[in-house]
Amino acid sequence: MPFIPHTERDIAAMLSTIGVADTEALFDEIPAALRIDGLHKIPAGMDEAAVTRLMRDRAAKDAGVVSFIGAGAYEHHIPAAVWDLVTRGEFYSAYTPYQAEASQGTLQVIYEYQSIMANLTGLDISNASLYDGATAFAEACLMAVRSNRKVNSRKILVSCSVHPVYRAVARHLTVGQGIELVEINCRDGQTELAALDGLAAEEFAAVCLQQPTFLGTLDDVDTLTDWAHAQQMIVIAICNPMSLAVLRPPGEWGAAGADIACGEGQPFGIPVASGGPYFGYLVCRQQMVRQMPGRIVGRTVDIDGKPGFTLTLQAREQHIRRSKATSNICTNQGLMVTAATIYLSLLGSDGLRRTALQCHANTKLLVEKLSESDAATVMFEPFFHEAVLQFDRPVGPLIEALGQQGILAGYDLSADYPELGNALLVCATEMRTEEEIAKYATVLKAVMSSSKVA
Amino acid sequence: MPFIPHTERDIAAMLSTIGVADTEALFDEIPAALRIDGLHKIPAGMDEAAVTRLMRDRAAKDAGVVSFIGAGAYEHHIPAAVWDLVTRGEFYSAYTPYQAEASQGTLQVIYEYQSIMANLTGLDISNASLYDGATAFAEACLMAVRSNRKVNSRKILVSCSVHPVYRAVARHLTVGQGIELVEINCRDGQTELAALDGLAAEEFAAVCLQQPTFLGTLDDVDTLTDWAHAQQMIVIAICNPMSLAVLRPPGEWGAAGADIACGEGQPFGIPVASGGPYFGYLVCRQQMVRQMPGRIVGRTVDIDGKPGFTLTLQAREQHIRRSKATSNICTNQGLMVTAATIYLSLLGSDGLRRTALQCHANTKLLVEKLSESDAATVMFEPFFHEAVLQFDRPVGPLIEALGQQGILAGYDLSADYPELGNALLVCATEMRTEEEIAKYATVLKAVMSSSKVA
Amino acid sequence: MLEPIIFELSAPGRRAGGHAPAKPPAADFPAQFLRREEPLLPEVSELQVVRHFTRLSQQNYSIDTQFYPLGSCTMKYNPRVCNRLAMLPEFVERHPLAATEYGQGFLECMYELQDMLKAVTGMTAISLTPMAGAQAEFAGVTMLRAYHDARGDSERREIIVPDAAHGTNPATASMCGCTVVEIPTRADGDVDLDALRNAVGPATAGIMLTNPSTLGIFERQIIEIADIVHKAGGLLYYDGANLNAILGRALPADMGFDVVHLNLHKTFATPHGGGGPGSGVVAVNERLAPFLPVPIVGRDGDQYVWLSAADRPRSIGRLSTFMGNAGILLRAFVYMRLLGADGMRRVSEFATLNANYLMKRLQTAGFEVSFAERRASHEFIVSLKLITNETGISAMDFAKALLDRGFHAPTTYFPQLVAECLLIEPTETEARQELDAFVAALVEIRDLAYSSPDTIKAAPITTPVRRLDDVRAVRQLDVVWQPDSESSA
Amino acid sequence: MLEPIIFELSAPGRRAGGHAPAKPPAADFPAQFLRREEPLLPEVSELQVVRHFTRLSQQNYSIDTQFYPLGSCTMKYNPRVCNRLAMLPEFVERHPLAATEYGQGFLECMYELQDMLKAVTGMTAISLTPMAGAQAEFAGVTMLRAYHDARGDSERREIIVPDAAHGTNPATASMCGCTVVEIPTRADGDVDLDALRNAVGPATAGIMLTNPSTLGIFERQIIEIADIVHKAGGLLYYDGANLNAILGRALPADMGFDVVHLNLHKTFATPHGGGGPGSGVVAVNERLAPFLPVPIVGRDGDQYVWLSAADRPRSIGRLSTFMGNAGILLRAFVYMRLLGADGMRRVSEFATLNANYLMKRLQTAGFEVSFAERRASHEFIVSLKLITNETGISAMDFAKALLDRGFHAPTTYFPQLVAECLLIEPTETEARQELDAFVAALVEIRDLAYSSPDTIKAAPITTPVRRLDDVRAVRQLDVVWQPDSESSA
Ligand SMILES: Cc1ncc(COP(=O)(O)O)c(C=O)c1O
Ligand SMILES: Cc1ncc(COP(=O)(O)O)c(C=O)c1O
Repeated sequence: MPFIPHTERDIAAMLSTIGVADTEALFDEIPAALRIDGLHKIPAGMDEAAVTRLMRDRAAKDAGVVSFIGAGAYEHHIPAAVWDLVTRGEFYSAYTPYQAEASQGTLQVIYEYQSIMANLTGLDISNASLYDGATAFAEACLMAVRSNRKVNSRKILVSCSVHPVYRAVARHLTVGQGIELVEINCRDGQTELAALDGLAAEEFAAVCLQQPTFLGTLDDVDTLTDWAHAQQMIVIAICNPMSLAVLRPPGEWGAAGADIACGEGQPFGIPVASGGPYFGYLVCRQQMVRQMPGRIVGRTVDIDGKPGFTLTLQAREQHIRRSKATSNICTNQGLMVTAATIYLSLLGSDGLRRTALQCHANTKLLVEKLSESDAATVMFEPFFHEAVLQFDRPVGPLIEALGQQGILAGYDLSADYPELGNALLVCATEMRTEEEIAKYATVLKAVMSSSKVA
Repeated sequence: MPFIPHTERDIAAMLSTIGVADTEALFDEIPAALRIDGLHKIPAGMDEAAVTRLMRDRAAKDAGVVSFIGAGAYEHHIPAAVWDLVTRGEFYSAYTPYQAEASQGTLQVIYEYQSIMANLTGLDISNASLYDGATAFAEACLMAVRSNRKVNSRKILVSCSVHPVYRAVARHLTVGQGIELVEINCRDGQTELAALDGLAAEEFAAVCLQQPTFLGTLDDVDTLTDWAHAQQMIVIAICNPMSLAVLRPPGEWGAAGADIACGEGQPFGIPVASGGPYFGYLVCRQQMVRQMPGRIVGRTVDIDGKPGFTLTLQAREQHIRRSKATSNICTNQGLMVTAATIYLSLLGSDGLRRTALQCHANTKLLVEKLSESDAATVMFEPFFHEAVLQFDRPVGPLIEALGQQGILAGYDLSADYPELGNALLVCATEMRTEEEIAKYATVLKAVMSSSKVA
Repeated sequence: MLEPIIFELSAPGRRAGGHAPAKPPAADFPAQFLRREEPLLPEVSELQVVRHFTRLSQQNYSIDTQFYPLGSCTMKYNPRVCNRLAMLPEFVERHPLAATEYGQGFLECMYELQDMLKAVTGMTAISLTPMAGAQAEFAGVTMLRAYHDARGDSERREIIVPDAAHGTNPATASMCGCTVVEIPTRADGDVDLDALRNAVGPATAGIMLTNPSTLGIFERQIIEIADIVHKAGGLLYYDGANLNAILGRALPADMGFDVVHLNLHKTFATPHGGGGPGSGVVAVNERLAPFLPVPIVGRDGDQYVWLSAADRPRSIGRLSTFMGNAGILLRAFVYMRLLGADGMRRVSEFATLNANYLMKRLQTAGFEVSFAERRASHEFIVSLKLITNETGISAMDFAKALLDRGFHAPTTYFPQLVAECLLIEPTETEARQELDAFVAALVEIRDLAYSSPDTIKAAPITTPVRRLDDVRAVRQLDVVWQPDSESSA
Repeated sequence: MLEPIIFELSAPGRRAGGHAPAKPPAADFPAQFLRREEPLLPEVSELQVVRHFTRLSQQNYSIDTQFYPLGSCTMKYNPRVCNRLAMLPEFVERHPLAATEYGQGFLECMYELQDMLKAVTGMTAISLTPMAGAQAEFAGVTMLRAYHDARGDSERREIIVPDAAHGTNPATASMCGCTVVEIPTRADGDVDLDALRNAVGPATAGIMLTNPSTLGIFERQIIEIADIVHKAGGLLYYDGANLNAILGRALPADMGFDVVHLNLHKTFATPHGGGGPGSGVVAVNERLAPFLPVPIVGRDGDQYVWLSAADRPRSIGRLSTFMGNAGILLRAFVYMRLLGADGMRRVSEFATLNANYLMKRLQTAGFEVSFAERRASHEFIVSLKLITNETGISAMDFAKALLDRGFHAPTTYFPQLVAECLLIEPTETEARQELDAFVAALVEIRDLAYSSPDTIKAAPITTPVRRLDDVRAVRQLDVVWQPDSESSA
């Protein structure tokens, strides 16, 4: 019996210890009307070889494309050591470190992760992860509303340059608590500073800025942060953490720095893998720590005075505070944080910086190559490692035609940003080779001249 | 610097401790005439991402064929757990367990392996592995000559049904010591009993029998063993260890059993992987143990009386006995033995038996399907999981034509066994599906009727 | 041996090398955007990384190294092949926004997973997107609200939970803007129906229940409960964290539940990963189907497609950036295909057998078992209150002493109803030998509690650290390494 | 905690399941061929297997967990990516007898590996087939014989080895049917040339040397040696186990060697695997080229092909069933491509820097270093003789006390020339911090040897077992588990 260790003899002995005739009897408290005799819609079990064949066949169907899509998930090189270590049984098959003495491995990894994230963002305190970038953003919004003692508002300003799905998810996750997200317009791929004046009349608990923006551009976060702080708002920064190797960290935005940083941890050693599991990171200023959702690991000493790690500030959490907890999160994305910590340890700040810069250079090259054709022009600059190209025709059919040649051309912006016209968001991380970039340009030219997409 | 942890500061401090100006100075004992300034024929280094791309491209070239070749290497299902465990750093990056107290993991695995192999073969003592099946056979021959106190001969009888490469390798590895291998003829895919009479006049130290034979058939090993023992020979058994789940173990051949068993361990959890690393197993009777080559692990107790494991009988080995050692082997195939032990633990005798029987059934099905065509007939029965098919035309072109359809048709016997005519050795392990077998038959028919191979 | 913090292994200027492009051009951004100082990241070699994290991993207890009977967490064996196959290169390299044409293999697995999960719950529609149980609870309660609101019944903002409920249940209700109404449990472990009748009313949005409950017993009056709540206009939410106990034996749909979440990281053996990731799929019956969160995998002819908000206008929307924890879903899919229908029924059969056997053995050994007259489901509670009173040795002390004996501790102090409790869940993948050894360890600890309590108070002594000062961890908050924090600890 | 032997975890009739076909037909062989009794194999669940072997692995010291300065073994970091890429499915699934058309990717790697290995040795022809150093030695010495025989010079059956040689050298000579002539080492560590001159003669087949030698120093007279041996009609065999020390600095070919073997599991970072597998490629100059063992990878137009005995009629033949340890060769190939020309020179640069630094630090700390006036190569010898005489604490005791301090011990009692020696090889992948910590540990042990020798004699105390009774292991040979051997141990 796969995974069941019981022998006939065990079963007999155990039943006799319990004092029942058979295992059926163990279910006798389930009302007879509810009992079923089997799972008839479930296929029969397979041996490991057969399942392996099945999955390899299916995986093979998804092969053979080169991706120039970013839009929140980025393909980076993941050193082989990362997942070799992450999937060691002791990390992979442990759970939340409730028994600290038997979980120092997990706890120390989280402590190291927290330290790295605080350093990267220029803020004080990181939690041990949330589900993904979008939910981390939602939690940041909730946290900001709870934390802002000066402005008693449930409204939050969000720039249109924030990832559209993040905005949607935050809306769905906060609406039950009566929180309202109000959008700030964008112009030229940036948060429109002129729009701020119209907003000063109302009170907002926080403002949310993404840097680099969803469109890959750079916002004037200094001005925005200072403006928001002047209005007593809390500033929430959403950053692709890879960019922080090069770009100014949220903790140094404007005069006082943003108050909360959050975002998607996936670029740090986690494969794009159809969208998950990734992890959301969340870092804040010291004074907000009691409003922080999620687990936090602290260093302390044991009874012999030896340093060690333990979950701390648990009084914020659902298993203690129940309906008054800072969040309902329980299971988080621990293993992903382990991957990120190992990834970051392997790269160091120099490696991270070089990776970020190579992504930037590759995207510049891509934009250059693609705009050789008159049909495409880059819309906004400077950009980090994503850029918006405007085409002289709808991008949907282009994407389809390129896909057939094995190229995933980018993310079609027409639904989220109709004002941009025929706009495509492209990305070339350090993984894209010059040949792949050249091929994209060549295939694009061919596709453009074919009648189908004209 | 990949894999080099030294910082500039480290280097400076270290050089100053040593008292030299630069690292070049550390090589000043190498005569100037010998010093070179670089490795000009070696390509520049690559980052991990680039090497990964390179290797994946190369691997992709070797994809897309289904193999019906056996001939000494067999594709079996390898549970995912096997290599996940084997490649754990603590197994993967340790070396020979010289420091027993710090190597109990490796040592206990070997002890468990030895125990399983002794049980499987029905003999007393297993070593910790040799390089592969062929070299294990060669060492068995050397050991037999050293062990046989009754017959003072350096000649060894070897059945023609022994793997031709094993015979060749054994010849190359023993000729320096003046050992001569004399072959016994085969008939009908079996060692020819009638040929024995002609051999009784001479003295031989040992006889070597393979079961199942290289041709997949079953030899009358009982009669052969008894005959050999009557002549005071040592009986060396070569067995595919997978077959021992079903077939009579060497320790029970004839009245007294074979004296030495050896062979290829690859079927136990090791991928076919272009031929290695595999491992050779070698098991013998208790009284020969001091002639055994290779490492042996024994159980003992520590100074507190706690049981533990250590390398034992090291006085046989090169690092102690030097030119008088039982063999020059030092590095063996430890990690492969680890894989085999885990594989066997996962399968158990029941799983091993079922695997062996399914291989047998699949090969029967294959033979049945292929001989539906009049052009192919099975030559010998019974067979284990390999069978010889005789064709009405040369098999070389057939193999080529089938290869082009993604089918590796089998092993062409014409070079090794010209007397068998147009003979092909085929194998279908438990990994071959009914569809694959059917496809082979269909493609074969199509190929046969095409002019190219007629 | 104390493992240094990775920063303590750093040397300024050391490069692991080989993992980043060698010579990228310099940053060409306007200065205002540029980082002024390098962030403090570890500067270590690849060997140091491998050694550090390998050694850290060895400091963990885990299913792969120890019996881990953590109640309510279903710490069963995570088959290695599930991980292997979910990590096939084509799966891990697939961009989430790749058009569905380039993901039919993946989507087919997801579609079939949806079907299988509907079959094990009896529900008619499902969304795979929630990334853990708690997020699925959020989805479920939000759907309850949406359902009532859609009927103009928008005063219904109360969520009833039994006092034994898992902390995420009340926390979720609050997150959804609902009020929590707690109802008591009867001495026999079932819900107090009178209290329930009193609790329901026009404000009732619904009730959240696990069945078997966190007390480890099957709620026998479930049909009456459904009736009471439904009659009052409320809906029933099934917290499926404990499905392992009844997999293939009973369907939440038949019990009257309107919405169900499942923790795939519990029942379906995906990794717990030191705290996650998990996956909390949410399944519903017809009346809630329109509200399911998106995306959902649909079928259009012979193509698998994503159903998004556009296709499902009444959806409560997206809860994740992409589709949730896809890789965890793949692992669960592989697991379910390995087990098949019979294998899944064996899960509940042997999880229940192990729990009842262990409960009986402990009872016979003189331990006080809560709800002893009831069948254990896949877990059960031991109360150490008497022992604590007599010896001063608490459930916490027992937990620590178990660590010294090579076992992870059961869940302690949950459910909060039972004083000095251990919630013990052996799962179906543990062998009888292991259970027997665990009984022996508990007996030994109890004997020592009486004969030599100090030795137990001193536990653990074999772990990398001994009992930690939790109070100091809060008071002298040290959650980020500082170049000088070494000395402070 | 004592880990049971896997058989002790067994329960009769238990099936891990899922790894074998469910219902194969019964055995249909004639009864005489059938096994009468089931073999005694473990009967354990998959979880038990994973747990058992995970726990066993944790009982090992390894490069991935400890500094492992085992002299002559080059225990450097094994990059994980080498393993990953060698295990790509297409590589692991390729049958060795598949026609070369279906292995061009693999063969291309092997062809380029041949070229790179020729470049690092300076030799002109190579065979990858030997499966370890010792087998390569066999190939080399056999080629020497074949060469002499081919010239009708068939009395040459003596192999000269220095007294410091590794045990495989004399053992190989014997295996090849040659006689071993040992020559002494001078006090300065170089070969005694007079003794060599006396040793060579018409029976001389050749000399086997490592350079740097097992004493950790470079043989400065290598050109004279080559001259003496060649003039006497003998050939030179280079045991390349120590190539790490001179990689990219000097070529064995230039030193006058006719045949060279390399231990890829040393210099080229393939795994040591708890004892193997390794790979011992053998490279030669023109005069020995015809004799190389087969197969060899050749090129025919744009196709890579196997060269076998038919193509190379004077070959000493095959030494393995297929082509040797292909997977290890792939790992070495990946490693070499990662490092490239510069990276390979860095190997010797930093291996040598580490060794000389460590040697100097130990010397300064008062340890007696052998050949102190010489440069260390990548390794060096510490003699503890004086300490042993004064305290009774031997090299073995130092080794065990190091284990307690989190270090694997250096090689002890080899080379046999130096009493109470430690042969210490730090390798290039260790950081200075690690070396400093190692010095501190040795100093601490030495201090205790004088102040409290019993504590050192008692070491190790932190390992899973303490010192083992090796004599008993031989006298009461227990090498196969018996159902009752439990009690006997
Ligand atoms: C009964 C119960 N409900 C809900 C949850 C929450 O699930 P998750 O941790 O996946 O958010 C858990 C598990 O922790 C649980 O045991
Ligand atoms: C100097 C020397 N020569 C030869 C060998 C033998 O190599 P192998 O163990 O690969 O057979 C070794 C290693 O053990 C060695 O150190």
